[in-house]
Amino acid sequence: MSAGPTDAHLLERAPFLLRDWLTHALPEPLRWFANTLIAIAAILAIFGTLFALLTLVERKVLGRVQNRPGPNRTGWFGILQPVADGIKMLTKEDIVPRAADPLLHFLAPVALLGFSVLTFAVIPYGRDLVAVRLDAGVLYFFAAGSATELSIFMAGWSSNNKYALVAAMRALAQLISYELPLLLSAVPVVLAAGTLSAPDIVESQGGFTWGFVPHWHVFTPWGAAAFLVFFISALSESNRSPFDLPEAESELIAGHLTEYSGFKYALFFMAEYFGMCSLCGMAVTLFLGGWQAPLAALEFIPSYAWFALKLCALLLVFIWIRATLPRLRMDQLTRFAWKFLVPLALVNLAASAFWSLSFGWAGPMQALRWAIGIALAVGPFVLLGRRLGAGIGPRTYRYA
Amino acid sequence: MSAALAIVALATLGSAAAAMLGRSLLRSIFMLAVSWAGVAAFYMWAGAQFVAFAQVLIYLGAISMVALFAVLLTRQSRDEASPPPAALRRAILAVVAAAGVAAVLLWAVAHSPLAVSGSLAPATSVRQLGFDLMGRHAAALLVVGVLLTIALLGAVVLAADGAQERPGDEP
Amino acid sequence: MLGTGLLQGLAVTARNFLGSFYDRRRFVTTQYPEQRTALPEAYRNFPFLVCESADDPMGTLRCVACQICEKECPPQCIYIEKSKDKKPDANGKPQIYPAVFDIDTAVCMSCQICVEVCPFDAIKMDQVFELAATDRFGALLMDRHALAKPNSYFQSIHPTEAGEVDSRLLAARLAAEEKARTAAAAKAAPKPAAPKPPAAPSAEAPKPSPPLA
Amino acid sequence: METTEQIRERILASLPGAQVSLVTNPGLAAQHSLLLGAAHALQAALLLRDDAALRLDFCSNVTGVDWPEREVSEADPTAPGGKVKRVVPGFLEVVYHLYSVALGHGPLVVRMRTANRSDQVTLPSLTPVWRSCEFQEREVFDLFGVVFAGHPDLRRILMWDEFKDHPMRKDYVEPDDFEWEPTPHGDVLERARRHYPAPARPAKEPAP
Amino acid sequence: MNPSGLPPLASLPGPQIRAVHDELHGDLLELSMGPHHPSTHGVFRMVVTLDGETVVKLKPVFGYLHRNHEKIAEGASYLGSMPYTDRLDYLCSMTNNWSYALAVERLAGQAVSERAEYVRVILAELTRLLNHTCLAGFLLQDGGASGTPLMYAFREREKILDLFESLSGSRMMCNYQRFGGCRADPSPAWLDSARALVDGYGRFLDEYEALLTGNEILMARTQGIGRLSPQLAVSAGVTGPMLRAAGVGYDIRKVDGYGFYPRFTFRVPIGADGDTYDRYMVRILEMRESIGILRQALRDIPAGPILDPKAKQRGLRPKAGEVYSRIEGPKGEIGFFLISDGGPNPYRYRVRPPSLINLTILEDMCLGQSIADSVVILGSVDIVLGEVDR
Repeated sequence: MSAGPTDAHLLERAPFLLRDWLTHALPEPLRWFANTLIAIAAILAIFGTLFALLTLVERKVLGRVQNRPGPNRTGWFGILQPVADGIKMLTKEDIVPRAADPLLHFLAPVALLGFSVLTFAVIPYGRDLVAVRLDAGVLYFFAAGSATELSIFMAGWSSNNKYALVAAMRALAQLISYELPLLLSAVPVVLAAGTLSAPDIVESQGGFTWGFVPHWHVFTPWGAAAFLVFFISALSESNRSPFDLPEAESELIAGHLTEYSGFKYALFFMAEYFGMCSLCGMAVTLFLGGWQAPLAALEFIPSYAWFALKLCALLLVFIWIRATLPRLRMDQLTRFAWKFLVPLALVNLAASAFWSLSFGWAGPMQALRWAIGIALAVGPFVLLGRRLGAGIGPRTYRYA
Repeated sequence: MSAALAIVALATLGSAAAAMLGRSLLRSIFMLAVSWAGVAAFYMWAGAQFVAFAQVLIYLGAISMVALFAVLLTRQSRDEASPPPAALRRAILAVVAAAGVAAVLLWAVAHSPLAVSGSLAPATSVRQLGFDLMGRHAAALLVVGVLLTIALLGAVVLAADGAQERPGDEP
Repeated sequence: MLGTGLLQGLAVTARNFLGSFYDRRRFVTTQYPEQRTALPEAYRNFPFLVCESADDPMGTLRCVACQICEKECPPQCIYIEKSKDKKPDANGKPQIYPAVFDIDTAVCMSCQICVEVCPFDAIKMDQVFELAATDRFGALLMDRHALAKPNSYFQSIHPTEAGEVDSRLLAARLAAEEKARTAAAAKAAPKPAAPKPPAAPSAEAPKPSPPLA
Repeated sequence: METTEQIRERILASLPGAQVSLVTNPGLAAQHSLLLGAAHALQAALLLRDDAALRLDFCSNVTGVDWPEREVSEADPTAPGGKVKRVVPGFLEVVYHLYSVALGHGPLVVRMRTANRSDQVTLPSLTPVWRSCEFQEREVFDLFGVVFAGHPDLRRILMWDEFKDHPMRKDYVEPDDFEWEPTPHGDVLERARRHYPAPARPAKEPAP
Repeated sequence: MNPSGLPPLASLPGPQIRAVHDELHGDLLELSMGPHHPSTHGVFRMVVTLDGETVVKLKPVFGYLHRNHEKIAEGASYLGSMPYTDRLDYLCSMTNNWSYALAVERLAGQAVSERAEYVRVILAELTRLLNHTCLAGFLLQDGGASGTPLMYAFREREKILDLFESLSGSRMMCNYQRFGGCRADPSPAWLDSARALVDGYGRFLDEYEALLTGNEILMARTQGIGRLSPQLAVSAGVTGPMLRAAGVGYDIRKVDGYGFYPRFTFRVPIGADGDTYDRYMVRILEMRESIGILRQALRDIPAGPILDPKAKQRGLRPKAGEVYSRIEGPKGEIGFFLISDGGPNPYRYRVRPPSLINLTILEDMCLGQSIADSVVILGSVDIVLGEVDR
């Protein structure tokens, strides 16, 4: 745990001052231990409340989109709704089907939540504000993320229910086929930043050109394409709207969650929201410049506030997409991944390599560089899109 | 031998044993996954973070999935294949085979020149790892790449045969 | 290009989201217990028996227990027992009245057939829909005491329909009195010398509708 | 579309052996119908569908009707009272309403009658001719008991498979599975009194 | 053993996952979707045999909402059955009433006043708008959109139901048509609010289509799914938008020309492929035609009596005889076959249920598709269980 920026103004150093004030009385070895405990407690507290608020915000935004107010009976503007849901989940009887496999049935939510919480360790929330400064942070993030698939299958298989089984098979196929574009879209960022450590990636996105355009990766042609692929894959990894096939209500009732009730059901939802938050956090870190301020003049606002703002913006886009789009079918979903996202990510890798190699070009060559960059990013998108959408299209109708 | 290492070792060996002795095939796969996680913990303890994360990503993320698919699609999971009665002759043969394998392994470990130094392995940074891979071991990396591509193509061809058998999958 | 349709859809939902904060058309929820939507005048729920005056409902029931509504009611939820004796109705003519008049609101589907077929305008549709009852057995069977409501209440919930009914009843009563007077005059006419019967006090001024109950 | 008589001639012309008789409809709608004998019904139906002038390719409605035995008194001068009681045997009837989507005309009403209401209740199924009869004939079988020979999947469609009787028949007696009803009234009151001799409803009426 | 050779579902052992061995593809999974299933539009059950995700066999099971509506009608008087027709297709009570009133009028030879015919056309077209808007909402709900299109559809439906409530007294159980006309005369204020609604509906449809019609995911989920050939559609007695989506331009409003429809100019949209997307689009285009009809009808509705007072409602005893009359309901041809023996209640009362007959070819459309598609196909057939089970 770093000592924190010494030169920045008070707000920036606030978290570190708070931590030091708490642990200054402890002897040396215990202090390190206390610091990590505080970091863990802080992350769990913040993201726990964010989860609670997110369930409420999601239902309020969905409501507003559908011309209705959303929950507003509990507390002022429905603010106590998460508390009500929590109590309901706690008091509900936890039914385990007789023919279920009790050990796996119990372990599934625990493993899912465990691995999805692990991913919070490497995300840089602010300047020097990262729980564990790992050299291979991004790889650690994806490793922890990929272990959650096992637990979803555990849940589906152990409930011994037809719907759960079909959903578990779907979940496996979906998560594997979208993990590849997720990683492939992160590789260009590592190539551009030259490091796998998340804080260094964010630092490499500092600085501005012409005073107001920040050096975020999303403002480069390959960055925009990679961000799009990463965002779509993140939607699918966290089982969110167009890709929420495992718990497709219309076909499989609640998919692999069918046989869960009570607090285990709540744990699954907490794991899903944690997964969503961590993927959005990594998207912000890789592409939207982590805790970097968008304008030089706005640097007085503390860095962790910028990270929180961007995270909430991405989460709102997640909810916005859930409010609008219908669900893809299983084979369309996997074909979309293998025939659209993976080729796009691979070509984008080449585009990013070209962008890094052509760093030295100046003057008119700069315009050529941008032209080639954009062509390499948009070209495959249009071509693959046309091939993917070959069979479908608007139709004209005649009248009898 | 720190306490943490002992616990990790015990967990790895225990889950590996449970995997082998387990009655339900699927539960043994989950036990196998736990033992792979134990191996990853070893790498972490040894300081090789990159390899540990790669181990988790590849083994826990992908190989266990392949094993699950394999078991489910070949219907072994359905009828619990009850093991044949443990005849004495079969037990002796098993012990002999196990002893032989153990002996060979122990010999190899004993004779390999391990510079067992007190300190941890030098913490190689990922950047250093990248230079080595692309520099000295570039050839090995290319060979492994080609090998994997061929394996992937083989898998696609095998899967493609399957598609013909059930036409009409393409909408 | 792939994705333009999705963006169009997202634009529509965004417009609805923002619209819901200022545009009345895009925020249509009325918070039921606190705010209530105005019920249209033609709204109908369970029937009720019309009685002339509020202070003596059982005495001034319009219903004459002709049991037409009991026969015509599709789910057969009305149960009438005629009274043995008679009592004078609004026009003074002695009429039978219903000793027992039960409507089982658990069975009634408020289809308003009974109102249509009633020749005496004795049963009309109410507008009360908050009828939840704790007692599952007796509370849903409404007897005539629970059903009887004054004509003024009928005018308050169905003004136009009540207006037509009252004018029709008034015309009928005037015609009846006219006929009664001519019959009385005819009976009196053969005795020319009989003193002209005191001018019928103009049919004791059409029954003033009782003050609003 | 030609009148029903012309269609009858057309059927008899190409199917000499078929019994096709005209059933007049006394109602104002004057939709007269053809009564087909069970023997040649299938061929007649195929003819109606494939004939160039008719092309009745759309069987809109299949209805079952139950005609139980009834006494008809007819004027019979020879009998003493001038009236004689004659018992008309009961039968089950299936009515098909046929339309033509190709030529846009219809309806032609076709009827088939079973021999009696007890054992000979078999009629040829017209599902091979018009696919729309599949579910409707299953419903007639379920509610009336007409067995359709040649139907691909003749099972009960609305009632559960173990149900024995046919509810739409005129002589169907409802099972007396009387459940306690909180507020019995009318004929339900009588059934309530049969099951619960005590007064079904607490006397709520105050003495008038 | 049911005819398909597989052991009947009930006899299979215990609640374990029943992998029914079949020589064709190895493990088949027999799944019972319904009667309590979120996307079967009511108590409708499909016994689906799955090979992985694709449907191998699909047997619909009905009867969960069967209350023998026709036996009740034989016991009740002609007027007494009118409120029960609301409960047939409880989304479109006005068209059910009209079809029944038309049948009894033809049976009893009862003339209908001109103003009543216009009001009936207006109410029928409003019901068509309401039903097709809800259909698009339910179809997207089955396709996975989390309720947004359905809520927009219900927002518009509420406006139409308010019109019905201020006219007939009840939103869904209108019981409004009588033999020879309608029960209550629409006031000028009511007609003005109807005109306002019809004018606003075009804008709502544009916004609704912007959200749905161009949506690539919806197109991918519905184009080429559940294809229905014109010959099979006609032979299976499919009627309504499903038949027109299959490419057969058969609309009873044009063919029979009942109820002053010949006076209005409107077109009948036809689909080309007969798949789920065509069924969705034909209904959207039909709504636009209905708006045209409504504008013409509301513009030149004549004054005059809504119901001639001499028409007998209560003690109606039509002469002995039978009649089959039909109208173009939103779900298809809804017809009534009445046999009268001169008595106060009908001797035989038969409803032609378009939902049940449109389900005849559900299995043909779903074979070979995935289970997610069979849900979307069922949604596009547009069934209401009150009418299917009667």
